[in-house]
Amino acid sequence: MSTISHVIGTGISSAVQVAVVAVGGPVLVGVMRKVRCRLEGRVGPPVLQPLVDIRKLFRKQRFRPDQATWIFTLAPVMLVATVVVAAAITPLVTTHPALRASSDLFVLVYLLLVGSTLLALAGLDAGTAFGGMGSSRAVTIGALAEPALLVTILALSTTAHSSNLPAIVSAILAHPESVATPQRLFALGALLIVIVAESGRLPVDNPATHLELTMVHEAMILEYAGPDLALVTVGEAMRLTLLLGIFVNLVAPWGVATSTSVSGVVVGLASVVAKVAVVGVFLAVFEVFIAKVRLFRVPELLAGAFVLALLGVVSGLVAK
Amino acid sequence: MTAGVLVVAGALLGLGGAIAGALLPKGWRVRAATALIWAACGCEAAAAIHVLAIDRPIVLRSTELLPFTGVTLVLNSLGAFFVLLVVMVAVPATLYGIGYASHGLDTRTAACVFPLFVTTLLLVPTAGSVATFMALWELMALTSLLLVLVDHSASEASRSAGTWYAVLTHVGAATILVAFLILAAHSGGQTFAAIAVHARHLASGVRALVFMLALVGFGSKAGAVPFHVWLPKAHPEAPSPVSALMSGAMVALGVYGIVLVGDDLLGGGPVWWWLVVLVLGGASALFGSLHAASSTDLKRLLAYSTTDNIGLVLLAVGAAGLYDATRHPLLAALSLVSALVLLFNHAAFKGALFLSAGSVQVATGSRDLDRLGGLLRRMPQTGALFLVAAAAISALPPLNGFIGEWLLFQSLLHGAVIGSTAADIAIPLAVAALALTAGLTVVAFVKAVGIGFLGRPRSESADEATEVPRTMRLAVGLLVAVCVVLGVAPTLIFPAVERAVKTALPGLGTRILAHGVDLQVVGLRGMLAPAALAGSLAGAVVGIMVLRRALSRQPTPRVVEAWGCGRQLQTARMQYTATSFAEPVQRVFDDVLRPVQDLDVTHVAESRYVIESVTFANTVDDAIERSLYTPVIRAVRRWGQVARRLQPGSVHRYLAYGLGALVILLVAVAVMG
Amino acid sequence: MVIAVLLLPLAGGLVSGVVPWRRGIGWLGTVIASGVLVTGVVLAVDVVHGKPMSALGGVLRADALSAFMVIVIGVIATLATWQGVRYLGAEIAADRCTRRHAALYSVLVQAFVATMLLAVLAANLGVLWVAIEATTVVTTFLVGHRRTRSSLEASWKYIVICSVGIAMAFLGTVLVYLASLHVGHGPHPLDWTSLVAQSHQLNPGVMRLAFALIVIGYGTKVGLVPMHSWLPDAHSQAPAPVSALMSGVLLTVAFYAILRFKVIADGALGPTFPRALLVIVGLLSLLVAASLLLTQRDYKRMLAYHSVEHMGLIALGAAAGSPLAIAAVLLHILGHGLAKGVLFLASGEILLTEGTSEIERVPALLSRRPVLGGIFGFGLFALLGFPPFSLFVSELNMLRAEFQVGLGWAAAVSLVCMAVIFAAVMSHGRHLLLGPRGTDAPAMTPALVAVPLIGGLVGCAFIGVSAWPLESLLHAAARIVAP
Amino acid sequence: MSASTYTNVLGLAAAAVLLCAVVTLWRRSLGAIVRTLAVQGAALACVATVIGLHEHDVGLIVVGLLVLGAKAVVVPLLIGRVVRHDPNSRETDPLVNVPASLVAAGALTFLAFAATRSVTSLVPTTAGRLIPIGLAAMLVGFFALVTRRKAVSQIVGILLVDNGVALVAFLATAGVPLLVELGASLDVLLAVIVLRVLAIQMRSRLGSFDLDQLTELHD
Amino acid sequence: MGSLQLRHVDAGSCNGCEIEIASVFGPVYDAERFGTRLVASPRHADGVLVTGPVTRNMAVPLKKTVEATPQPRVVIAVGDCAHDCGVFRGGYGVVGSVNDVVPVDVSIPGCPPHPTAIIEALRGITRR
Repeated sequence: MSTISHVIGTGISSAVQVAVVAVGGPVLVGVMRKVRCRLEGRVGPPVLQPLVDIRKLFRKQRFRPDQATWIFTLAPVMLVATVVVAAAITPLVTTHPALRASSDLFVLVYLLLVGSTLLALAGLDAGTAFGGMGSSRAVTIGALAEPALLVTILALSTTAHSSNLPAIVSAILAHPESVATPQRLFALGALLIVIVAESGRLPVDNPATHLELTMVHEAMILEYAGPDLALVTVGEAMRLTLLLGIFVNLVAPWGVATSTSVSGVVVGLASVVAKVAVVGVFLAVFEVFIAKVRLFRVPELLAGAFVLALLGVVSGLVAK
Repeated sequence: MTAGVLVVAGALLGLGGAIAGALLPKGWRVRAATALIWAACGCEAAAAIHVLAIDRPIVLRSTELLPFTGVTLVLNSLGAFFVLLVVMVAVPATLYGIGYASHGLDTRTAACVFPLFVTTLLLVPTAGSVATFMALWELMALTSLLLVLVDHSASEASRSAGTWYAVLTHVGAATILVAFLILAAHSGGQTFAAIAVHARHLASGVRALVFMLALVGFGSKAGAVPFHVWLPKAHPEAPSPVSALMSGAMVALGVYGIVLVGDDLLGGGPVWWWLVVLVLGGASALFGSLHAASSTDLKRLLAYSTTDNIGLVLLAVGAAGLYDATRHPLLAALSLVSALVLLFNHAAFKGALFLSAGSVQVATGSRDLDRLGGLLRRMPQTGALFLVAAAAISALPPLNGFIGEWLLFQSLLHGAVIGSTAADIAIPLAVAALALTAGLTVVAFVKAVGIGFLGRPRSESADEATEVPRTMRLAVGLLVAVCVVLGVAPTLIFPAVERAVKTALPGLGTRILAHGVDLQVVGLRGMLAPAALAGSLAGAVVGIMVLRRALSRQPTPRVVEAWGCGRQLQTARMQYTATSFAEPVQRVFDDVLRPVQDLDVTHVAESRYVIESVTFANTVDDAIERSLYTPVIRAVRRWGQVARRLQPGSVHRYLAYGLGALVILLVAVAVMG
Repeated sequence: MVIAVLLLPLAGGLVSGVVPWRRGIGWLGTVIASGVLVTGVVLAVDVVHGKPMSALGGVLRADALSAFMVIVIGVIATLATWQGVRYLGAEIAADRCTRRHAALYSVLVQAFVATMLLAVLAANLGVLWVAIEATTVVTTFLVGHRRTRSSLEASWKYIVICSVGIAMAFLGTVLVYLASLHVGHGPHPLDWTSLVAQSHQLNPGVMRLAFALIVIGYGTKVGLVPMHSWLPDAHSQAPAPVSALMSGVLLTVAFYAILRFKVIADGALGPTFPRALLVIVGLLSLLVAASLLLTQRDYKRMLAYHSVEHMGLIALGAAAGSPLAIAAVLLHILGHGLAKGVLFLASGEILLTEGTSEIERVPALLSRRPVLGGIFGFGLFALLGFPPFSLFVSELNMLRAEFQVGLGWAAAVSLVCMAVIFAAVMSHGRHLLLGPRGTDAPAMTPALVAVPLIGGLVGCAFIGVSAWPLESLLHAAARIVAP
Repeated sequence: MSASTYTNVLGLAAAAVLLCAVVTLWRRSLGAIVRTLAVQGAALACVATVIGLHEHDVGLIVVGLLVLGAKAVVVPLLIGRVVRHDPNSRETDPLVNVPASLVAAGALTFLAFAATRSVTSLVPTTAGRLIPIGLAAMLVGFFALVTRRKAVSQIVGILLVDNGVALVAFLATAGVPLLVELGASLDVLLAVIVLRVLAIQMRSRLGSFDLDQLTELHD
Repeated sequence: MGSLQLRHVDAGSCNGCEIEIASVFGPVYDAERFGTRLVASPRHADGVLVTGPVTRNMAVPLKKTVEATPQPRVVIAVGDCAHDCGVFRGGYGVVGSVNDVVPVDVSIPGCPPHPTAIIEALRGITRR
């Protein structure tokens, strides 16, 4: 009985997590846009504007370029699907999501990689000039972010002796004194940079650009219209939210439910939404004050993240 | 003893295949040889499975063969694993060979040598003595060399590749031979069993020398940096089934050799040996993936990616040795498991990739990515199979490549906390190498798929490409199926892997991995539920597709011209090329890759402000070849020129040599009394 | 039996000397040579487990080692005489040679074989010397058989250098004789068996000088550095069958002499001095061969230097001196004889059809003459020590023996040289064999030419896979040299 | 023959062999060189005969006579005929000039003495003490081979080497067994004949005996 | 709430209208608050914002841009020139007004139109 209720519980928690990421993602983007506009002295679009845009996009025509293949059609689905699975198995709201066994940082990284890889292929699929450019840049940045990301994971997982996310989160909850070790601070700094790079935010990429030559992510999706574009938009927003959700639960996991009880889930939900919102606002404020760096200075940024992560590992060793 | 019969029968059937290939008429020879090779594969696979099942080696001896030493075949669990690996690549590769035969594999020589090559691949892991091993090893080198040279009359590149391959593989064999002979001289016998008994008690200097020599020799076969230079030359030039076997199976045997010498014969060694292996592995992984990311020739890209994958395997082997040396048997076993799983996976997807690259070459006559494009529409099945294999090699879940890298990462992760200084330094760097390699592999294969198979065709031949014969697709399909199955249910091969690992690292009583649907590292906190992950991913994909269909007003998309910023004409030339795709990576890593760029601007005669034409060439040749091999070759050539003065043709000079020698001897004798 | 072995080529020589040359007479040489092979086998069967056979009042003596060498001579001679028919036919057809000259050639070839047989069957070291000197005289004419300026040059160098070398060997023999006189010689002075029996008593000082002279002296005929210089010239200028005989057996027959003396020297001096000497000349030979093969432009000279390399390897093997090493050396002698014989015969065919021995001017043989190119290619593989050819086995076991007796460093150096040689031969072979066919259709090689060559290679491969008929003979012969 | 006569004659004859070898280095005229060779042959024959007489070894005396016939008469005649084809031919410009050659000959003689210490100590007889002379003669002959440019000089050089070896043989062991001796002599004779044929061919083809022209075959 | 993504096409404008459009999306008028946004690709757009008379070079690109915009879509002609070629009427490089090339749904007069006029028109479309 208890196993069945546990399975149902984890299933429901996962569903809640997916839902909060799916809805919260576009909202988070709206919030960040609003914050930016306010700081720029504008009113800005409503916070829910992204949701409206998405609803509208679903009502529009679908296109497929004549040279494109099924990859073009599959990519947006895959992008969202991987984020959905990732959201389902990550301890955002509770440390007992479904498929807890696979809730591994390494798995998450590669799961998200599936979506971005397919999107990069889709960029090349239509046979246009800018799609290839975007794909090339996106995969390059992705490749350069990878060392920082994995070493960060290494640094974060040494305390828990595992890269399993629920295990890491539980370990922090069990040992609150280890929250602010230099090892974790360095690693989390690196992780934040990587998250910014991976989700195509300033200063790595400007999602609002209209100039194809400066595009990274936008250039890949120039061909998408209607529902496909909606999926891509949702996927990207979810991805950002998910990454920030993981980040906040690694920084300060308090509030996350350690069971699948209703009250725990509600508290967990509230806390994760609040924490992500805070970080989102912080990022938006930060973005107002910086400009996009040149493409070939991105490696410097990522190398910096890598060094931070490595410092994290080293300081962990020193502390031992 | 029946199992022993199977081993012998396999060898004989393989020989029969060679004879059939040599004697039968053209219409028959490839099919007959292939059938016999399958039978041979079947026998060897059965023997291997038997060995793995009973976990006791098969030992065969014959004094009639190989003068002075006789033949000793010992098939233990480690060897059996490699036999299975070879079988897994050989069956599809030979099946593919039927359709591919008209491209150089149906000549009498090739039809005879190809079965021999497969047979030696099958038998090398069963060699139980120095002489047997070297004989099979050299036969493998010879047969593969002949197969690389199949296209010699048409292609200068093939001739050059053959020379490079021959020389490097010979140097490698010579170093292996020295390593083995040192061991044999100290142990009174030349069987591996005798060597294994005595090798542990040798002086540490001798042991280190042996290991380093073996590392160089086997490393050159495995394609590890800096001995990899033959790979990007030979693999592209060989016929595709041969490339698949060379890259999938033969290269794996190089790793087999390192494990054989390092673990089986020498019984492990001090930490610094394995740090060398780790460094070699990391360098190979990074160098290989960087070059793969910047190559524009499809098969060259695959060859470099072999170096990259072998680098990862060596990382795992090195980590295993490191843990073993610091007495962490469980971690050592886990690392070695990841090494073997990585190798097995690599054999599957690299085989599939080389075979589909061959299909592309058959269909378009080119393997230059900048002349391909749009093939997924024209060769939908080949393209889809290539895509899946590329996803597998990029370690994307839920395919097998991911499982291997996850295991490697787990072993490194747990190694970071064992408290050994060497591990403390090596492990984070290894993780970084693994990560960057993984990222660059994605770049390489997004390029391979995206430029080669998607978009508009970049040449007429690519435009006119049609799907290849069914057998060829089926062969690739088999290997891709392995990739998918092992991605979803990797535990299928774990019993075999575990037996193999326990043979190499004896003394490990416990199980390494919990078997079942999920992966669980016993005693460590690492788990993975690949099947559930794959299932939920599939569910999510289907769900979202249904959702998209339900939400949108128009179920199928309208096919329109691509948005070209309003341009009137969209041509293939407007697309990104393989070179431009790789440009950012190349620019970031130009210190390592050292690309050579040639910009040639021609002005019209009337004015230097009007440009008539611009030629731009960007080539990335192998920096290691340029800075390590070219100077050596040049020095040796110069020495050869100088040495010619020894024989100037003058009889007086020649006699003077004799007189000089005589005088020296007489002086020596006079001094000795 | 022993005498029969000798009489066969003498009779053959007589017949071909009396009757003007005809194709049939040419085949007679092949029959005689195969007869030698057969008698060699019979001899081997007799002596392999039993006692050595003597003849002519103890002047001739056949033990397992001699019988083995007779077999080697018989095998290579069969191949060479077979190809000789074609050579002479072509020379006569091209009007470069009269029938009288052809007859002379046949006589000399038979005499050549006879002198080599005498050398390996001689019980007396003096007779051995006489026989080897006689090979020089006989082969000089054969080297110069083409009567061109360069063949004249080659013969001159050949005879001058070899005469001097062989004179040193004679001095060495005299000194051995001197040493034995002081122990008190038996009924047969300079008899090898009695010398071996009393070798422990021989004066070491004299023996040291003697063995040094023997190694340099016979080393000249073996083609060991520093007296190797005649070899590339003579081998490249001699008619192909003669080159095959010279490179395939003559060199090793001379080495056989060194082996015989080595037994005595080992007894008198202990293994150190002979070993050091052989290691030095062996390594020097390998080094020189490697250096000069690098920029070789003539494929016959390439093969000649390759012989220098193999003689160096054999010297190293003999230096190791264990029974295994000697057995491997002997197998190497046979394998090298077969492979080198086949290659020289094939190169003769190439020269005949292409008209030049420059590598640059004979490209892409494999495409243009598939069978001939294939034979040449596989011959090269055999010489480079690839399995299944017997040179692989013999090299492996020589090296193994070297490592066992502590000559591992020398073996390692030799492997380095072999690697350089491998690279050099590979790149020459690449120019020679590989490449586009051009416009002509591929030319066929006559079956009569191809059969013995392929046969030789198959034989070389066979004894590399399984030497069961030979193995007991090899071991018996090795026990004679390394008791 | 008394012991002192034996010693003196033997010593003189042996010294003559070495002297003749040195003289060939000295002389430039090919005719003179061949004549010196004949003298050396005679001296060698003398050595053999004297030892034969002293040892009462009939075989050795016969050998001595044979040597006289072969090396003092037949061989010089054979070579002399070649020289007569080209009487102006002279060893004008040896690779090492005459004074240096003579110095080298001296050095080689010392070397021969040093290297044969073990041999002379083994054979403490009169003849035995003279063994180094034989080796020296051989070395000087070898030196002549290395430095002399004419074909005829080289034939002579070979014979000098051969005579040196033969001298050692006579002195050390009172000659090798007869069968071997006969075979060896026959071989040498044949070799000379072959060399002569080649030399004549060379002259008819190249116009001289100059060995410097024989450098076509090289690497 | 409305949502209107626009792709701007300059079909031959004198850049007067462009300046006004720029200020429409600037901080002062801030059309974004009404759910309107300029996008980089017509595929992402709901409408095409056309300025200027349609010159010969821009006729085909304009058509292609409109075709590339998924249905339902609007074509908005901004300024007099877009409406009736304005002062450029009859020019040798002018094909005609926007309506001559693609069907126009909304026309915003003015030379150049005031930002408020543009915003008004856009709000008319989004009904906000």
